[in-house]
Amino acid sequence: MIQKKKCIAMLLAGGQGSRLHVLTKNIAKPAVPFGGKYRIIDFTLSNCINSNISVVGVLTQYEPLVLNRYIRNGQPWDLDRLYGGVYTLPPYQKNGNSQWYEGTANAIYQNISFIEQYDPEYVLILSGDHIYTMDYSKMLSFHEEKNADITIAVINVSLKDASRFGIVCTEDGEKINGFQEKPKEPKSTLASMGIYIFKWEKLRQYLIADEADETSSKDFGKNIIPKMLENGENMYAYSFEGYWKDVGTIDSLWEANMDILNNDHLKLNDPDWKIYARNPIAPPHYAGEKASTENSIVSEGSELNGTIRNSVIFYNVKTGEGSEIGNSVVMQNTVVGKNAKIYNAIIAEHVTVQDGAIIGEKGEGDERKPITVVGSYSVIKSGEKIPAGKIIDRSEGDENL
Amino acid sequence: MIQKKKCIAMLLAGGQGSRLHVLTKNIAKPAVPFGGKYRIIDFTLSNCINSNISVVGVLTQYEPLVLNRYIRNGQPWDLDRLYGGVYTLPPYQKNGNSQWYEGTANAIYQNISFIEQYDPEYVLILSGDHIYTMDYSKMLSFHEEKNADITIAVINVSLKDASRFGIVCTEDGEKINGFQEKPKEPKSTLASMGIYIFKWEKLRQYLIADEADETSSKDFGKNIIPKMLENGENMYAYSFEGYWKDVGTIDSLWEANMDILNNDHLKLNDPDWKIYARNPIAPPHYAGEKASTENSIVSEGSELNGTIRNSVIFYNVKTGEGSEIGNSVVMQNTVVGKNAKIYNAIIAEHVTVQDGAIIGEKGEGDERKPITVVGSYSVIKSGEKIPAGKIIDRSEGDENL
Amino acid sequence: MNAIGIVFSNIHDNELSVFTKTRTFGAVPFGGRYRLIDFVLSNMTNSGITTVGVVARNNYHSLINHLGSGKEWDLSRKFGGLTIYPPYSTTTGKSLYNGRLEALKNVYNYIQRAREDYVVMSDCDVICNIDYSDVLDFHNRLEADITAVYHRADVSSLSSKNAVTYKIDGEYNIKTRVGGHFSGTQNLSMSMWLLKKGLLLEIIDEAISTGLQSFERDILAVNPAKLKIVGYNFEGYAKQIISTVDFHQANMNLLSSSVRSELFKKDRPIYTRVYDAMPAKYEEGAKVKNSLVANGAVIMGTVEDSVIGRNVYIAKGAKVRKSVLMQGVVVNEGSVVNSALIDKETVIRPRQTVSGSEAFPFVAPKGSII
Amino acid sequence: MNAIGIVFSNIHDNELSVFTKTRTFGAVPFGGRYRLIDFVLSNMTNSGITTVGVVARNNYHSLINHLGSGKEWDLSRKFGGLTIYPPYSTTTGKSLYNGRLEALKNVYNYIQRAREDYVVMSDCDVICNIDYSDVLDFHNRLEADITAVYHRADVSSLSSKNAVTYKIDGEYNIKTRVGGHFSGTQNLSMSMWLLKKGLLLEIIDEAISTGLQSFERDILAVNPAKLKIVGYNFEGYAKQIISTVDFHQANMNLLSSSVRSELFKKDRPIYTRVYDAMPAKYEEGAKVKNSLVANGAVIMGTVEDSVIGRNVYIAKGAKVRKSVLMQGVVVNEGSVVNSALIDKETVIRPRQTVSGSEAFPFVAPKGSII
Repeated sequence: MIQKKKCIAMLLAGGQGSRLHVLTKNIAKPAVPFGGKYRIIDFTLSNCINSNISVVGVLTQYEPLVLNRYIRNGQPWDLDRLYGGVYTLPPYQKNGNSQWYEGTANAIYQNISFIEQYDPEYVLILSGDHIYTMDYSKMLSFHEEKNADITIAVINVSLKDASRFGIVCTEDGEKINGFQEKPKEPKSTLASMGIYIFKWEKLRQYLIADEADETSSKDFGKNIIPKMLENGENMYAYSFEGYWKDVGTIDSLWEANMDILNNDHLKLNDPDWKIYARNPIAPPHYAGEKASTENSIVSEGSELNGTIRNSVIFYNVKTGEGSEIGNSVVMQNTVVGKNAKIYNAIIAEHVTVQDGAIIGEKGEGDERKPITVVGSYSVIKSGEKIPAGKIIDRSEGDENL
Repeated sequence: MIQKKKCIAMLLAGGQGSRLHVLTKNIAKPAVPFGGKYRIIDFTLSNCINSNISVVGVLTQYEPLVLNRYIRNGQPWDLDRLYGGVYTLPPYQKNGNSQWYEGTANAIYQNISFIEQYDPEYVLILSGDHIYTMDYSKMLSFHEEKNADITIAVINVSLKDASRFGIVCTEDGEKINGFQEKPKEPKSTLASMGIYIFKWEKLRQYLIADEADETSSKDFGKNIIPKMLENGENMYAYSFEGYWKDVGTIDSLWEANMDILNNDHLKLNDPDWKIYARNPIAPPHYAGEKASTENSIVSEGSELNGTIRNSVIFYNVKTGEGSEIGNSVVMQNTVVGKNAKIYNAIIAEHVTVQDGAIIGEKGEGDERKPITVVGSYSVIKSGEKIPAGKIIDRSEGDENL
Repeated sequence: MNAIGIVFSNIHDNELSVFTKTRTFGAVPFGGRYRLIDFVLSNMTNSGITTVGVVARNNYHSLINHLGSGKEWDLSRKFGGLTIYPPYSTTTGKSLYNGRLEALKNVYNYIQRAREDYVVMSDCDVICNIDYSDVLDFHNRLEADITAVYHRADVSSLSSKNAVTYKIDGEYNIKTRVGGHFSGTQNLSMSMWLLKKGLLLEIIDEAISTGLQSFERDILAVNPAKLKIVGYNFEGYAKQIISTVDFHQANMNLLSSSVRSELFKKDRPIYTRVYDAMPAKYEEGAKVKNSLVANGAVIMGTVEDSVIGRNVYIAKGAKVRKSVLMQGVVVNEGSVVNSALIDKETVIRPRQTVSGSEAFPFVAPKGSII
Repeated sequence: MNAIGIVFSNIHDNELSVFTKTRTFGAVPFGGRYRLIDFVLSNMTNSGITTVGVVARNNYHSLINHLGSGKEWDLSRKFGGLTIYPPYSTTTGKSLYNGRLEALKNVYNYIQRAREDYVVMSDCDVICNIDYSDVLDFHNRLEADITAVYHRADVSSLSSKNAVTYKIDGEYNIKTRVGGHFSGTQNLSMSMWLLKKGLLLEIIDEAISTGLQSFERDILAVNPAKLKIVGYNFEGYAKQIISTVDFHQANMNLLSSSVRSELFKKDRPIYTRVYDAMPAKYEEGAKVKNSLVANGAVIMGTVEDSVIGRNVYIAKGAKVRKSVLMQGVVVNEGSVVNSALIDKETVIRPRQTVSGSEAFPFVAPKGSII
């Protein structure tokens, strides 16, 4: 039996995220580890449940194995429900027809029947690759109040950054009268966050029309929204203030991790807006006799014996005596040998950094060095030196997954 | 964290099942309703958990939505586990590579990394379209005892039926020395049940070799097993005695339903071998003042007001006064109007049979009439007459799913 | 819905004592596949209440077994969900009127910790399908302190010394009448109340310091704090169970299709624990009329005007009329069962007759051999 | 594994009375993020036991909260799984030796219904990581009636009047010594027993009819039925907790990496309830040496040789040494905490000093303000 839901969420998690290089070699971008114990998608899923949205369809396509296993029944997010909860939605073969998702709009189009099970009035479209905390229920109230056909969440960016985003122009800060997809000359600094609330009835019409249009690239930003503007639909911008970061690049992923260390940015310990995750099963972390840790976060199961500054240490990480980790992210199950040094780097899961190896470069003062990345299951040999900005991948492929 | 499992099951549930016609128009064959409250896959999943196999990968491809929603977290089969449990495994895009499952062997090949998570010694290959109860743990003991590379479960069939099956030839009833895929001139009457236990190491080798072979159709029966025979691997047949039925055709699906009514065939109420299902939420069924029911099974939520003989009535079925249902299967949420008659038929879910309509023909005595089938969401109009053997589909497509 | 639920599972134990010897009132089987508590839990979950505390006093093993993690009521939640509250120390009193406030003391911290602003309290003695969010709307519209739910019912047939009725003025304000001998149609309490969490905590504090025991007698009827206490008239089907006669009637009422359609709504279903029984089997020669039959039942004999529970077996030639057979009852060949309430796993031997009347139904305790 | 588990959560309440005022022994926090019962439950689940009954006597609200549906121990099962058994009627005795048989009477039906052939019984007082399937193999190899698990330990430091030791002959047969004053290395009972279900039921029957109370004193020590009772010597890390001194030691032992690797095995992890705290935060100026730190902790001061629980806050200039700080403890600026056991949510005000010794650790009850 299916029950009516006022608003359900559809989370686009299918992209390959190729700008994250080795970090997304075997996993979908939303499954990339973040913040010491989380994965990127935890933020969006936690936002959903904290905003009282209890049906979430996660559209997967690229390397969904890790993501599927991570999400599973949705229990960590309290999304294992009798009605609704979280579902992963891969593409599938229909009677005489089978196709992969072609664009964001096509992905939703292919899941119309999933959505209609819940007979929703509104559909919230989300991405799985942003780090932020946001109360979607407030945006939904705004959407209802304005009787909008679509509400786009926007955030104010600097003029120089504006050309990287979909830019929304408004009459009065609210009513949308223009939209530019990654414009060279932005007319405004209100950037679309890729978060939309649609009246479902309206979205359904546009999806069907867009699907029939052979010239369309079947994308929300490129096709659906411009078309709605053209047709004069009732479109609103909902201004979001707070921390929001697209972590689609190595640099932005590193920055977002560093932002956790600054208490003013992203709060992970707000009791009223918890970020949920599938938790590892490990004892408290151990700080040894020779350990020295400051301005860092450390997860359970780790064993620290070296020096750590301004870093994010995931669970079950081991660091040897004399090792130094600075301005870096070290993901779960990685072992850092004695006297090894890691600066300005992202070290993925299950990496072995042997004794005395050096990864990345230490900047002087506030100098920012290019981020060095080591892919999962890589081994950095004893005494080896990996220069700043290098991206290393020495995994042996699938059998290590 | 992943823990080692001795034996895991991989259940092939991807086929379209086109010989079931309208019954599989929008759902995969294993999700077809059966036996008053079950779906076909319940039997295999229940066999797994009753045999103490707690990891089951379900390979889906064709119309998996209903199946996914049905299986979900596996709770009804006690397959929601911290380690293992049941997983649906659709095809997916890998780095620079994306393909649908091409054959049974290819489907397993594409999920090697799933299997290797559990580091199993043995892999049990199952189909999702058979009705039977079987203790796989006994077959596994046999397999271990014989130190076999592959054990094929076989059942004795009549010589005339043998050409419809993969036929296994043995030296002494156990050691396999020949295999014929649907032979015109069968050399034995031991039919493969499509249930295999492999040493995982061995299967892995063959899958990789088969994948590299461009001429192969990537099928267990056509390629893997003949190849193993050719190479003189240690192959055994495990004889199964008991009820087993491939329900891949309308006739066999109807027969299997009728077999439930005969207590000697399939036991659904064995307390030591329960068949689990996702249960509907409905009150006990109601038999009205004018109801008359014999030699039939009836599920909860139904309201009976007519005559029912030798039939399987699912849940939330309503039958009007003066109606007659004989030798038929009526699936959930179907409404049978006053004085409507249904004989020798399979009526799918959510069908409306209006007052006085007549579906199929009543046979005289033991005469068997061709089975009439009405697809889900069809409406049979008042007074309409559907002749025996006809297949009706009047659903209005996806929106009714 | 911005409320938590508190369910009293024991309050009416004395009123169905044959069935509550081995279980709490809330765990008494009903309607072929339910237990009495299923109705209040389903009502809460269907109203959007996601945090429910069940207060139990004794003999609640079968209640624990039945409820499990609360999964079937969608109350197996990471936040909130179902919690069973056994007593810190056992209270000895068992009468109707000294239970609720004492029980509430037990869950004081639980109520205090809740994030929700309102509390819906309910016993398990009323069979109905009610939307508590309507009660909350009503409560807020009237700016009430406490809203008590009642329905209009002819109380003549009730053993009225246990009945609580409300006298209502034009403004919905109620005066609670506890016990007393009323007849005819009255405003019968449905033992369901809605109030603000803070007010409930105050009432419990007061009860602790002054030794008050009964929510209805000491708080609602006396109204020492001059609260605005209003009555919400529930107009759907509701049936109170305060005796075995009521219990029999409440089961028989399920044979009415209008009662079933008011109780078992598609969008507000009644949940219960799942047992994986096969569909009911009618054998050759079965004759079943005007009856409810649960899954797992096997019927070879005659059944009329009855409620047949899960896995009941009725042999050839057996006749069952106007009776309620709970799970696993076996009626052997040639036996006759008439106007009876037969508890779980009872065996009626071949060619026996058990017979009661509507006014005095025959009652067999759990596991009897007759 | 062909066995069910029975866990006694209350037996040792008296031995940690400061911590068991508001909870059962099994629910006492341990090791920064665990409760004592986590070890026995994890051992059972890792041994392949899927049906576990937890017997509780009183104050088990926090136990119920902690265990929930048993999901974290993979014991939220459709068949079997975790069940908490409160008493039918409250027993009043609280001493060590009249608990287990009485508790077992309570779960007689539960044991009888189980499909498994063996029963593993355990208290919650031993910190270890043991595989009960090894015990079962041993039991079967020796064709024993009862196998009792022990480890070799120096009992001099234990408050030995509560210790149970075994004298063992060459054939592994044991003689149980209850209480008495032993010193030096002894065969110390780990309060874990394995036996056939049928035999256990017989023993309970006997206990009911003759009024026996203590499993160790009346059954194991006396052995009236001349059973073959053997001892299984567990050679891994095991630490008994029968006093606050042991409790302090057991926590301090976790700082040894060899103890951690024997307790927290990758393939046999210790499960516990999940709280979704963020990783521990080390602020500028934090100095932490030889300590365990749980998630959610925020550290600005100095910590040495300590176990720091979830969401503990240690302010600038505060110093914590050789102490166990349970969840949510706040140590304010400039305070010093030395050889102390600080229960949950206690606040140490600024510039206070609390100091104990290893022989007499300072103990602060839950929610104190110091």
